[in-house]
Amino acid sequence: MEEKTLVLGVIGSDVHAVGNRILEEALTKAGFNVVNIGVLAPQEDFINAAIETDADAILISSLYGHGELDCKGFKEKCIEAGLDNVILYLGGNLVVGKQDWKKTKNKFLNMGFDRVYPPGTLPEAPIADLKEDLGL
Amino acid sequence: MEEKTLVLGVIGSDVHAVGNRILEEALTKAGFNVVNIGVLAPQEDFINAAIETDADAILISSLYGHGELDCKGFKEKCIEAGLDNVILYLGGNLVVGKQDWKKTKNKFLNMGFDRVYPPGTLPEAPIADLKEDLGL
Amino acid sequence: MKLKNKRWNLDKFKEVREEVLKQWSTGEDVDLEEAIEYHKDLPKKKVMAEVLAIAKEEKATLIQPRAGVALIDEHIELLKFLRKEGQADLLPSTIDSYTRQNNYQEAEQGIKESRNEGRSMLNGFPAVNHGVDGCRKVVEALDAPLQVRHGTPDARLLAEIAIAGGFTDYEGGGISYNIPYAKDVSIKQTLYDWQYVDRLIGYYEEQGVKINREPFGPLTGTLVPPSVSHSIAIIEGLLAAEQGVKSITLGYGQCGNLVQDVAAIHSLKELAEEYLAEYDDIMLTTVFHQWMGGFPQDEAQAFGVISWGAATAALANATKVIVKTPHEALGVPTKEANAQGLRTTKQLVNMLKDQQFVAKGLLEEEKEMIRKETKQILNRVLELGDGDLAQGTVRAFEAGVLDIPFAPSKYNAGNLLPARDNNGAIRYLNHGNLPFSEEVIKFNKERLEERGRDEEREPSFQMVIDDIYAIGKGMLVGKPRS
Amino acid sequence: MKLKNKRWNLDKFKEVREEVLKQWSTGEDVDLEEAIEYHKDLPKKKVMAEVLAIAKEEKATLIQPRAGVALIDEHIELLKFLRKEGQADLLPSTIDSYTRQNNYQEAEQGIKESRNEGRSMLNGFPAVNHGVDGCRKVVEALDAPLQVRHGTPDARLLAEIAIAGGFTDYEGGGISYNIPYAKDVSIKQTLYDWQYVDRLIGYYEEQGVKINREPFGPLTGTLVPPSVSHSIAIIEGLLAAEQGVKSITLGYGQCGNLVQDVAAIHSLKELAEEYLAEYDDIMLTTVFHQWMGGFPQDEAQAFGVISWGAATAALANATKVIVKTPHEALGVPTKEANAQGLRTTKQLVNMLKDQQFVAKGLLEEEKEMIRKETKQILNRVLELGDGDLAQGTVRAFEAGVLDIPFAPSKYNAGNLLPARDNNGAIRYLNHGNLPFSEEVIKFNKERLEERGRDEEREPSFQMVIDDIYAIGKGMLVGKPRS
Ligand code: B12
Ligand code: B12
Repeated sequence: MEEKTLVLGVIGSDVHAVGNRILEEALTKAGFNVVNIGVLAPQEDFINAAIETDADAILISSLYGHGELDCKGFKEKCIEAGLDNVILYLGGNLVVGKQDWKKTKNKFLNMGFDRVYPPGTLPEAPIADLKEDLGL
Repeated sequence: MEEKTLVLGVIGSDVHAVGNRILEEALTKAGFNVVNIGVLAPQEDFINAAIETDADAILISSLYGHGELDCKGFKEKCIEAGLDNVILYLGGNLVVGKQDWKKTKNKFLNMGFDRVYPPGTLPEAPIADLKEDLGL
Repeated sequence: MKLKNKRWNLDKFKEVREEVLKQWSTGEDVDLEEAIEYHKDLPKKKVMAEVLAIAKEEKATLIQPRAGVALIDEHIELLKFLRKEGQADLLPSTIDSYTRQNNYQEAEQGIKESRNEGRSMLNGFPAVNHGVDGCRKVVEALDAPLQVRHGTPDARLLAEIAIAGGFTDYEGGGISYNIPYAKDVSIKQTLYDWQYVDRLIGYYEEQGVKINREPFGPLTGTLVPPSVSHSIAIIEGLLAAEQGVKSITLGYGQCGNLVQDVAAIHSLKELAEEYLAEYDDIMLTTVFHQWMGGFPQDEAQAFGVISWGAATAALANATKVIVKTPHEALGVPTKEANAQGLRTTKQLVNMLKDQQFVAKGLLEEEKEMIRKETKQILNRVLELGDGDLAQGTVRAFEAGVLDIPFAPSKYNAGNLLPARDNNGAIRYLNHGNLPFSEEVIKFNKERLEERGRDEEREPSFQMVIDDIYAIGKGMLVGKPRS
Repeated sequence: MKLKNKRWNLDKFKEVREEVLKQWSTGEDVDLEEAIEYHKDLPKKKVMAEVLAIAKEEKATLIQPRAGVALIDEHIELLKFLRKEGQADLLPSTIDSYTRQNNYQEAEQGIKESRNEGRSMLNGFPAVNHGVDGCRKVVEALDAPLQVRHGTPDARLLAEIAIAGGFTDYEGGGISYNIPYAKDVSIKQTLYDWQYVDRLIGYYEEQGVKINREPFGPLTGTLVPPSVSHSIAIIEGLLAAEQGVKSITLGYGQCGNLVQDVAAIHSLKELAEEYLAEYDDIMLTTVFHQWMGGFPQDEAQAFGVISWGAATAALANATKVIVKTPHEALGVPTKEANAQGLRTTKQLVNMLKDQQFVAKGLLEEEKEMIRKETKQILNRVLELGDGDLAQGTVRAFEAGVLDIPFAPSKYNAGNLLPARDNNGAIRYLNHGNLPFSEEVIKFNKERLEERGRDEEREPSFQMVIDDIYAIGKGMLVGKPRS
C-alpha cells in the first residue's frame, strides 16, 4: 500500500502528551507515516507541517477544554494555504465540561472538520476511518 | 409535667428493630411513658395497646417498604375503637423505593396520620412535635 | 418434634414433606425427581457451586447484588439489567417480606396491586406464589447462577419451589433467619425447619446435584462483633453439613475497620475449615457483605461506603461480595442505582484483585482474638448440648451464651452491647453471658476504656447509639458531637 | 542569568521584580508592603500554613478540590458551593491554561467570551487579569485558606498578584511546572524564575507572613514511579527552603497499589525531613493526589477510583488529599459533580481516620526500595552540580539522571518506561539513565518478569500502553485482553 502521511499534534496551549504519544505509536504501527508536531502547537504549525510533508490528513487533539477557542478558523486557514483536500480529524475533550456530545460534534463538524471524536476514543476508530477516507 | 403515654411499634411483617430500640430509649429519656410493642405488630396490637394504656399518641414505624399496604384503614379502625383523639405519628422508609417525599407524605397525611416523618429522622424531631401537639 | 443434630432419614423427611407442600397451592407442582433431571441439564455457568469453585481457585472476588420485584417479567428485566449494566457475576432473587413470613395470601394481594399500580408494591420476588414454572422462567432467561435471598424462619416450601425451579443457591439458616427476622418463633422450631431445608439439599447432593447453602452472615447488620457472627455461621455450617450439604458459603458483614474485617474473613475461613474437618468433600467459600447498618442518604457518601466495602472484600479475598446501592438509606433501589453500586464495586474489586493485605502484626493479633472468642463460645455451646450441636444451640440461646445484638426475637437474650473502639473495631462493651475468658474480657474492656478516655466519657449505651448513627452521618466511630 | 542554589539578595530580587510587574497591566497594582499588612490581618482559618499545622498535629487528612472559572462572581459562588456542599477543608483557585502560558491577552478574550456566552469559556480562573483586587474579592468571600493551583512555567507575575491578593498557598516549582506543562522552556530558566517566586515568599516569611509552598507532586500523572516524583519533590523543597520558604507541602500522585502508595507517603515525609534538616523551622506536610491518570467515563466506576484514593490517603495519613470528580474523564466538572467527589472523599477520610496501615513486612520492603532509589538519584544530582543543587538539576536533566515519563518537554530525556508489576505497583521497565545500583535494577526487573510470565508476553511498550488505559477500563494492571 502507498504510504499516507498524517500530521499529528495537540493544539493551542494544551500540554496533554500521553494520548498523543499513544496515537503516534498506534498510527505508525498501522502503517502510516506520522509527522508528530507534539503538544502546544499553534494552528500555523499544523498547516506548515502539512504543506512541507504533503500530508493527506491532519489529526488534531484538544484535551484541555479550549478546543472551541483554539480551532476557530482552522478550516479557512487550510483552504487559504491550498490544503482544501487534506482530511481534518479532531478528537479529545473538546469543550469545557461534560456536555451533550451530539451538539459538540455538530459544532465542530460545522467548523469544517471531517470527523470529530469523543473523549476516550481508542486508536482503532481513527485508523479504520482513515483507511476508509483515504481509500486504503 | 403530667406523664404522657405513647404506644410505639413497627407495623406489619417488618422486623427492623434498631430504630425502634433507639426511639424507645430517646422517648423515655425525654420523659414519656413508652409502651413498646416491638416489631411485627399488626394494626390490632397498636389499637389494643392504646386502649389498655389510655395512650395519648401512637408512633408507628414502617421501614421495609410495605407501609402503604400495612397502614391502610388504620385511622378508621382507631375511630371505630374510640381512639379519635389519639395522635398518630408515622415514620421510617414508608414506600418501596426512593420516591418523592412530598407525595409520600401527603399520601399518608390523607390516610389520617397527624405527622409523617422521612427516612433518617432523629428522635429530636418527634420529641419536639409531641411536646407541641400534647401541649407540654 | 425432637431436635437432634443427626441426619434425617428419608422417611421422616418425606412425611414432613407432604405437609410442607400443602402450605400453598403451588406446592403440588413440585416433582423432586423431575427437578433433579432439570438441574442436571443446567449448564455449569448457571450452577452456583461451580462458579464459586472457579473463583475460589482463582482467588477472585465475585460480585452479587440484592434484587427482587413482584412480577416475573419485571424481575427478569431487572436481573438482566444488573448482569449487563452492573456486570454482576452472580444473581439473586430477593424474596418479599410477606413470603418471608409465610403470608402467601398477602403476597398474592401484593402481586395484584403491583399489576394495577404498574410498579412493584412488594419489596421482593414472591417465589412461592409464582411457583416452580415461574422460577424456571427466571432461571432460563439468565446466564448466571441464581440464589434465593430472603429472611424466612420457615423456609421449607420456598426451598422446595425455588430449588425445583432451578435456583442453585439458598441463603439462610435456623438461627440467622430467625433471630434477626422474627419475634415469636422458637429456635428449636427454626433449627428443625432448616434441617428440613438442608436435608432437601442433601438429597439433591446425593443425586449428584450441587446446591450451595449460605447462612446469613450479617445477622442484624448492626455492630455485630465477628465472634458472634462467626459462631452462628459455623454452627449453621455444621448443621447443614450433617444433613448432607456439601457446598457452603459462610458470611460476614463489614464492620468498617480494615484490620478487623480482613482478620474476620481469614479467621472465618480457617475456623470453619477446622470445625468442618469431620465432614468429607465440603467446598467452603466466603461472602463479605458491604456495610449492613444504616447508610448515609447522600449518594456520593453512599458511594464511599460501598467502595470501602468493595475494597475490603478484595483485600480480604472473600469469594464474593454482596453489594449495596447509593439508594440504600432511602428505599429499594431502582435498577440503575443497583447497577451503579455494582459498577463501583467491580471497579475496586478489579483494581485490588492482585493486592494482598498481609497477615502480620495487628492483623495476626486481631485474628487471634476473634479465634479465641469464637472458640470459647462454640465450646460452651457444645457443652450445653452434651455434645449435640442442635440441642446446644437451643440451650445456648436460653442461657445467653449465643446472643445477637439488636435482634427482635424474644428467644434472644439481648444482653450484648457492642461499641467501637478508637480505631473503629467493634468490641464488647457488655458481653452479657458470652462465656469469655478473663483475657478476652480484659482486652475488650481496655480497648473501650481507651476510647472513653479519648472522648472524656464513660463507655455507655449512648456510645452505642452514637456508633449506630455514625456511618449514616459520615463517620465510623460515633464520637460525641462538639 | 546565573543559576546557583543560593538565596537571592534583595537588590537582585527587586531588579527582576520591576520587569515582572510590567508583564501585564495589573502588575502595577501590587504593593508589597501593603500586602504584608493585608496578610497580617487575615484570620488564622484563612491561612494555609496555620490550618495545615493543626491537621498535621491532629493526624487529620484534609480535603481539597480543584476548581476555577473565568469570572469572579461565578468563581466565588463555585468555591462557596464546594465549601458548603462538598465540605472542602481547603480551597483552590485553579488557573486557566492561557494564564499558565502567560497568554494574558487570550485570557482577556476568554473572559469576554465567557461574559457573552454566559458560561465559562476558560478552564480556570485568570487571576492575573483579575488583578489584586479581584483576588481579594475571592479571599474575602470565603472562610477557608485559598491556594493557587496552576501549571505555569513562568509564574512570577501570577505569584505577585495572587499572593498580594490574599492567597496563602502557591503550588508548583521549576521542574514540576515545567516538564509536564511545557515544551520549549529550559529547566535553567524555570528554576531561575521559581527562585524568584520562592524568594518572594521568603520575603513575606521574613516579614512574619506565612505562605505555604507546594511542589506539584504527580508530574505527568501517568505511571510516575515514586522515586522519580520524590526526587523532584525534594529538590524543589530544598530550592524553596534556600530562598527562605518555611512552610512546605510535598506531594505524590496515587499509583493504585496500597502498599506502594502508603510506602510512598511515609518515605516522602521521612526523606524530606532528612534532606531538609539543614534548614531551620521548616513545617513539612504531605499531599496525596487521587489517581491523576485517565479515569473511567462511567460515574459509578469513577466514584470507585475516587474512593480508593481517599482511603489510601487516609491510611497513609497524608496531611491533605486532592480530590477528583465523577466527571474527570469527560470534562471540567460541574460544581455539583465536584462536591460529590468531595463528599465521597470526606466519608472515607472520616471513616478511616483512626485506622493505620502498619509498617511491617511488605510495606517496609517497599519503603526501603523507594528510599534507595530516591537517594541514588539525588546523590548523583548533587554530584553533577558539584554540590550545587540547582546546577545539578539542570545537568541531571541533560544527562537523563532526572527524567519524567510521558512529559512533553524537550528538555526531558524521555527514556523511562514505567509499567505495573503483578500487584499493580509501578516499576521501571526501562530506567533510562537513572543512576541505579544493580540491586535496584534487579528488583525492578524481577518484578516485571514475574508479570511477563503470568501474561505470557515479554514486558514491552505494549504493556505500558495497556497500563495507561487500565484504570479507565476498570482495572489496575493492564493485562492483555483475552
Ligand atoms: C439494618 C437493616 C436491616 C437488618 C435489620 C435487623 C433488625 N432486625 O433490626 C436486616 C439485615 C435483617 C434487614 C432486613 C431487611 N431489610 Co433492611 N435495612 C437495614 C438498614 C441498612 C438500616 C436500618 C437501621 O437499623 N437503621 C438505623 C436506625 C437507627 O434508623 P431507622 O431504622 O431509620 O430509624 C430511625 C428513623 O427512621 C426514625 N423513625 C423510624 N420509625 C419512626 C417512626 C416515627 C413515628 C418517627 C417519628 C420516627 C421514626 O427514627 C429512628 C431513630 O433515628 C436499612 C437501610 C438504611 N437505613 O440504611 C435497610 C432497609 C430499611 N431494609 C430494607 C429491606 C427491603 C429489607 C428486607 C425486606 C430485604 C433485604 N434487603 O434484606 C429485609 C426485611 C425483613 C423484614 N421482614 O422486615 C429496605 C426498605 C426499602 C424500602 N422501604 O423501600 C431498606 C431501606 C434498605 C434498602 N434501601 O433496600 N434490614
Ligand atoms: C493526565 C492528565 C493531565 C496531566 C497531563 C500530563 C501531560 N503532559 O500529558 C497534567 C496533570 C499535567 C494535566 C494538566 C491539566 N489538565 Co489534565 N488531564 C489528565 C487526564 C487525567 C488524563 C489524560 C490522559 O493522559 N489520558 C490517557 C490518554 C491515553 O487518553 P486521551 O488523552 O484522552 O487520548 C486518547 C483519546 O482521547 C483519543 N484522542 C485524543 N486526541 C485525539 C485526536 C484525534 C483526531 C482522534 C481520532 C483521537 C484522539 O485517542 C487517545 C488515545 O486513546 C484527563 C482526564 C481523563 N481523561 O481522565 C485530564 C483532563 C484532560 N485535564 C483537564 C484539565 C482542565 C487540565 C488543566 C487545565 C488543569 C488541571 N486540571 O490541572 C491542566 C492543563 C494544562 C495544559 N495547559 O494543557 C481536563 C480538561 C477539561 C475539559 N476539556 O473540560 C480533563 C478532562 C480533566 C477534567 N475533567 O477536568 N492533565
